[in-house]
Amino acid sequence: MAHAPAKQFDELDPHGAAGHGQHASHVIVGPFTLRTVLALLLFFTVLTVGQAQLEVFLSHALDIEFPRWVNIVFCMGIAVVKALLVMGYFMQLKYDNPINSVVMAFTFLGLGLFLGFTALDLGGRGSVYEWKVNYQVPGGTKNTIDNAKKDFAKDRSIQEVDRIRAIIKHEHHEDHVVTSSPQRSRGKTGLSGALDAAAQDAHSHDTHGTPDTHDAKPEPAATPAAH
Amino acid sequence: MTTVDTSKSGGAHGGHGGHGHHGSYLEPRSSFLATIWDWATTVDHKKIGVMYLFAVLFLFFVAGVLALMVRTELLTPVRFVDGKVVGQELFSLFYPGEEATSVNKGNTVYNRIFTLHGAIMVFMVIVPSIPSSLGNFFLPLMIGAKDVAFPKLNLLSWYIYVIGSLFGIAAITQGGVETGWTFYTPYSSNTDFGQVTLMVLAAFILGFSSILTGLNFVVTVHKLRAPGMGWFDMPLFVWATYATAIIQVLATPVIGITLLLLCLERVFKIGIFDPALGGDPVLYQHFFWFYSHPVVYVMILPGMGIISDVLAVQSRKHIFGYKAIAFSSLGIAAVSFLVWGHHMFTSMGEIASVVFSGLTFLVAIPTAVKVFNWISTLYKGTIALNTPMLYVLIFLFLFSIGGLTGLPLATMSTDMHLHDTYFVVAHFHYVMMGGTIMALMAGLHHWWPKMFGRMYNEFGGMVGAILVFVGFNVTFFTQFFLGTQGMPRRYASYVTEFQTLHQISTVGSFILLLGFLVHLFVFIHSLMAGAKAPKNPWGGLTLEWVADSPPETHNFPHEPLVKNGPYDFESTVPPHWDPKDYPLENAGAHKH
Amino acid sequence: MSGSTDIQNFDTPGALLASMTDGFWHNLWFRAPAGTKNGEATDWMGMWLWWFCVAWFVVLMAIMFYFVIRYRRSRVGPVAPASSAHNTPIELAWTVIPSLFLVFMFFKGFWGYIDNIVAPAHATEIKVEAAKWSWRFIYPTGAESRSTKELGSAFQRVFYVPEGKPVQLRIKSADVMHALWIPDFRIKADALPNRYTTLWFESKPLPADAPKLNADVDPLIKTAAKEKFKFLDGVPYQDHWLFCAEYCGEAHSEMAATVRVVPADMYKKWLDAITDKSDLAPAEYGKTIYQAQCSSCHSVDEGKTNTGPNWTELWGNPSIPLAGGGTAVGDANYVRESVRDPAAKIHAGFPNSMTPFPAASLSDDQLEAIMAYMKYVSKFTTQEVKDEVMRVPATDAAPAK
Amino acid sequence: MSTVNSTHEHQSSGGGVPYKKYKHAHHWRSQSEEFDAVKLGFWLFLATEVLLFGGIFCAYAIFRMMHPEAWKEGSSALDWRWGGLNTVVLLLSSYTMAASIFAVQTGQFARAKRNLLITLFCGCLFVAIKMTFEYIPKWSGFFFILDPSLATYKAAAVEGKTAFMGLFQYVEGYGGKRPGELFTHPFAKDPNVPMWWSVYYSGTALHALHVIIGMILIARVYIKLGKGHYGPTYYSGVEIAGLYWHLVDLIWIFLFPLLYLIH
Repeated sequence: MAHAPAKQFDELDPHGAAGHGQHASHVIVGPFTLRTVLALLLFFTVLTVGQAQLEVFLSHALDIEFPRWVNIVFCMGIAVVKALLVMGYFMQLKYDNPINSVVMAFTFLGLGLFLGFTALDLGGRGSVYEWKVNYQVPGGTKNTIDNAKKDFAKDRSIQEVDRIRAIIKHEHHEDHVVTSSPQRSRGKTGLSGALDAAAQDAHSHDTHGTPDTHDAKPEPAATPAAH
Repeated sequence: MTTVDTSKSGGAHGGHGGHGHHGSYLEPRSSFLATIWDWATTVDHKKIGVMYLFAVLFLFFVAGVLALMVRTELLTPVRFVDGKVVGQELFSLFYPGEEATSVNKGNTVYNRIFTLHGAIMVFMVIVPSIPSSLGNFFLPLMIGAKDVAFPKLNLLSWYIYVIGSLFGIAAITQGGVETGWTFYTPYSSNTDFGQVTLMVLAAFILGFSSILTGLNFVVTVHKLRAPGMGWFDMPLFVWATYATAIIQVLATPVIGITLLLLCLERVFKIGIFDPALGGDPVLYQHFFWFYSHPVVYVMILPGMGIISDVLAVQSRKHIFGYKAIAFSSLGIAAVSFLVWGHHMFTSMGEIASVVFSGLTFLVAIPTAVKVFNWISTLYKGTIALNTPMLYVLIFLFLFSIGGLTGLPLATMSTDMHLHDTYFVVAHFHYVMMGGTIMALMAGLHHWWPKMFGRMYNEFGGMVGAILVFVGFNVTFFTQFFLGTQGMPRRYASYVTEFQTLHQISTVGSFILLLGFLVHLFVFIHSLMAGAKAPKNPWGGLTLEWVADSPPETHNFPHEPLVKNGPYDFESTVPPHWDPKDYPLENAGAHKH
Repeated sequence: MSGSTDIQNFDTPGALLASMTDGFWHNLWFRAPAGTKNGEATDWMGMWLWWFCVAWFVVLMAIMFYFVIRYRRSRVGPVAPASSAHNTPIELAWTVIPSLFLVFMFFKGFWGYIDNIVAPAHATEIKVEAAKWSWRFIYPTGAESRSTKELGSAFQRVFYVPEGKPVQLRIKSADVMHALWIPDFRIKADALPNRYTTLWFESKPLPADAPKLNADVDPLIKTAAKEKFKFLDGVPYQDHWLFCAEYCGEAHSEMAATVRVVPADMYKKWLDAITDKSDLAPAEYGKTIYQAQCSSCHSVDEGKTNTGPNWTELWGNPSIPLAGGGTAVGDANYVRESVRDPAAKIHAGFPNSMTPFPAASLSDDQLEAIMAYMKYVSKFTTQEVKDEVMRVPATDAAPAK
Repeated sequence: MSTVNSTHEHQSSGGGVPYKKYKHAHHWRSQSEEFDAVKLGFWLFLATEVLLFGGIFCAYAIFRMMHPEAWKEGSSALDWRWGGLNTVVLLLSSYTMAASIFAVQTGQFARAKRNLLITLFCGCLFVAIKMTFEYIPKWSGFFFILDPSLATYKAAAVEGKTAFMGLFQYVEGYGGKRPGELFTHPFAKDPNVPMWWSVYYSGTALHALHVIIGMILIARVYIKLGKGHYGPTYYSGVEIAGLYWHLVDLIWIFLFPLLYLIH
């Protein structure tokens, strides 16, 4: 450990930090830069929204399907760019003491590890609806979505239910997507709660469900008679 | 580390400090109330460190009592003898008015007790033990700073710690928790027994305290080192605390969100960890261990730092492989984020298990390097056989066992057999207690004169140390065999084949208690009637030995100027020492 | 461990270890010899690690204590003589050499783990269900054991398993997490509420001096109607503990059972005896459900393709091609998922047009029955397995002795 | 070292408005070192914030992987227009925050205050939009009467079923999109949709909480600025509040596409 600190030792700057931009935190970022950055951020926002809506439109109107990863990569890519802009200029990392950038870098590294390894495990296996068996499993809870259907259908006529469903559902553009693309499996028809059983009988215009091939198929009978 | 401050004081004796510009930090105020108020509102890192120390020691005692109850209960294998639960009398002391009329009711009491032992030990004792007490006290002293970077934040984190602990105590008294300190879902999210939510909140709050302390230390080390102290002139305790602080900052927020989600789970049944609603219970384990494995190193790294310093000072020898030790601290901190999966070999997918097993072996390397360095530091030193050194040797003995028994647990085929057994229990007690607590005892004796200005009784200390050593091994070494022979963890009763080993273990735990009582007596005696401590009783070179014993309020009269490394015993006369007591001529030149 | 001969099977460094892994040390470590071949491999690894640790520990401590005595201050004086503060070659050596050992441990442990979880194709599949706070073994014929034995502080179930035959355990939990551990077989796996985990074992031959069953060991022998279980009298057996190793609440420590190894033919007869003949065989029951609900889309005739995949190429199929790339294994987890949530994994070349069957419209028992039927029609399953699910009774009716 | 020295004595330079001198804490060598340390400390704190949200992001990713259909259905139930509007609002506020820092640095206190006020307003706007147009309708089915998307559901609106002095109109069959067991929306299809709402609510609520904390910080800065605590030579407080506010923005920059755009 023998060394001679005295030679380059400076009273006011004991760690020689001046060279490493320690005092750069006094840099003033002018309004022009800030406005440019804001403009860029808004532009990217428009861009990412546009991309998503374009996909919806194409699949909806022209039945053109992109694989799902396109959407994800695009959105996340733009998000990262925006994040870098905010951190670099608004948060002034670009002019700041590099140590702060290092801190952030390690943070995102840790986040990546966390996500990566967890996904490595949980992505590797299919989980099942074991706990949705019968109604009250010890410690378990009810199959909420089936109950929701039943409760709603309880004292309403099938036509009424059907009408409201038609109104409510119209917002969901993606639901209309009908495709055979393997990357994008179709929205499923409802589980066989009272509601859907009823809706089936009433020949509901279930436009967002699976096509007629399925409607033709008999709804699964209730549990077969115990032998 | 002789400090001749030429720049400001102009006095060659400036470094010797404490000629009464300020009194010692322990000096009472005018009235008793004023003193209390002064301590309650202090921003002095030393006072905060001392308050942490006593809080930690108190909770350590509480958790120890719980542990003894667990051991006592395990004296007998079968808990239900002719309509009466064995040991019920003992438990009624703890939860009065609760009749264990059935095996299960008896078990709940047992389950509560081991849960609280674990929760208190982990969240309230071992995690804050060294960083918040000794770290708070000595980190600024060792780098020659007047205080930590953010003194007010430091006080805040102390009060958050107090509040968190109070929540924990409340959970204990309001019916307790019986989920095990890991709060595994779906059991913890669905059990309607006890105060799980309260205990989870306690852990959540304590996490904040841990974050703030860590953040404070990182900035302190970066910005407040004394003039001339480069990164590689820092004492190794500072390095270790620095690495620890980084883990605290990066890992603790994840347990924060985990426990938050668990609370939401219990209150609103949002079901993120609940298979009934499409969640996944193993996801909770990932969340939990992403924090709780790194935190194992939060517990042990500062201990390693203490050992490095005490070892070097007590054998007056330049620590062997300074950089190796410093970097292995950072290495361990880094690897600790990659290995959490080895707590889940039996519940994870196969691929993940294999990957994690491979990564787990990595952590063995820097740990082994440290041990080798410590042992070779003894070579050609001059070893003082006093209590701190004795505890260092005990640490090396127990920690080696703890480390080596980690290997069968990282090896997947054997872990399949040993997972969740007493082997695991023994393993982590050898690391956590044989490692961290022994290091704490070493550091406590080593720095006791500096902290309180009084010497402790050397003989008493030695006796206590030996009792602790014996008791510890009798208690926990038997548990290795219990585990391999087939005894699962967290069992209130067991098949009769295991009775002998369990009884030996229980006897050991009481020897352990005896040892710690001796220490308690020694400390109290020292505070009451200990001899006045010199400024530098062991001949250490680091900056804390420059300050008074106990240090004055602002640590040093003026900012010290560092002229040489922390372990240059061969070339430096310790501060406040007469050169004739330390004849350097037979030391010769200091080689590198 | 049955003698050092077994050790020779492993590529061990030296017969010295063989002697060390036997006798006193092994008994201190593992209390009893491993009940399975894989268990022996684990034992070998365990003992290897034990001696590895002992060796390192002894060496380290010897050096440490030597230094402490040799360089004590009363002998050396106040100041230590000059010595080097680091030595790169040494430091490199003690970093690299241990790493090599670690690599060896990793691979050995890795293969041992794989051996313990990958069951041979013809293994008998026993479904294990853990619930607070007891174990259920559901045998291929749909039957359950009725025997009990006192273990710890309570009477616990006894599960019969065949000697020398591979048995696969398909484990699930009905409530919280549990873990199945059979110490003598050195295997353990968590029981999860939303996923099947599997283990397998093949017990070693019963020792010559194995105890014999009698009315005291298994009261069923005398109590059961029409002396149905008489044939068990005098049958050699070996008992192994089964513990819950994942904390699961109040009676966690009472959640135990006994695994009883008996000769394979006796096991078959016992299974026959506990099975309720008046009840449909699982595969038969499955067939009725198939005809009612599945036959419109799925065919069970070789080579015939319908709207859905053909069931003869489903169960036990190691690589089912999936739409959008990748393959799946035709196991219980896959079948369950495909029934409950068909869109999750789509068989290549088939439309995603199947209606999901929630528990409300197809209970778990019915699902199990369908799986049994899938086994029966699959071309990937052995005759033995088909017989079990169709309950072809035990061949030799001659009682033991 | 000129910078350091200049920060030692605080002249009332800049905008000509007088402001108090700042004396750095005794254990620092210079104000600039203290300032730098405070910044480092706060960045470390921001790191913990990022990792706190990391848990939510992780849950999102995992469950999207496990229940893709549920995620598709869930995200399609969100209206990107409100999300987009909120994004713009936050971006604007981030800009004004940065601008106010610039103003303080250059001693233009009036301008700084103006910008801080706009930032505060944007924060309130963000929370208001979230509550009125996202949380309340989805949770309870009550629409704000001025909500344009109400037109879509006119046919399903229940006459006379209103709340808050008729400010909110009930639409039948729309509400009940709640987390986990509270879920009561009748037209859901995938059984795991409740899980989506769990992630949505825990994520956005945690973020909204941070927005509110940020607003409190900014209000504090505004007041201290009025008392003349900050000036061209000392503005740590302003920068800290700014950093926190930008972090809030940063989180939303990721939450927005994840929740609204990815389908």
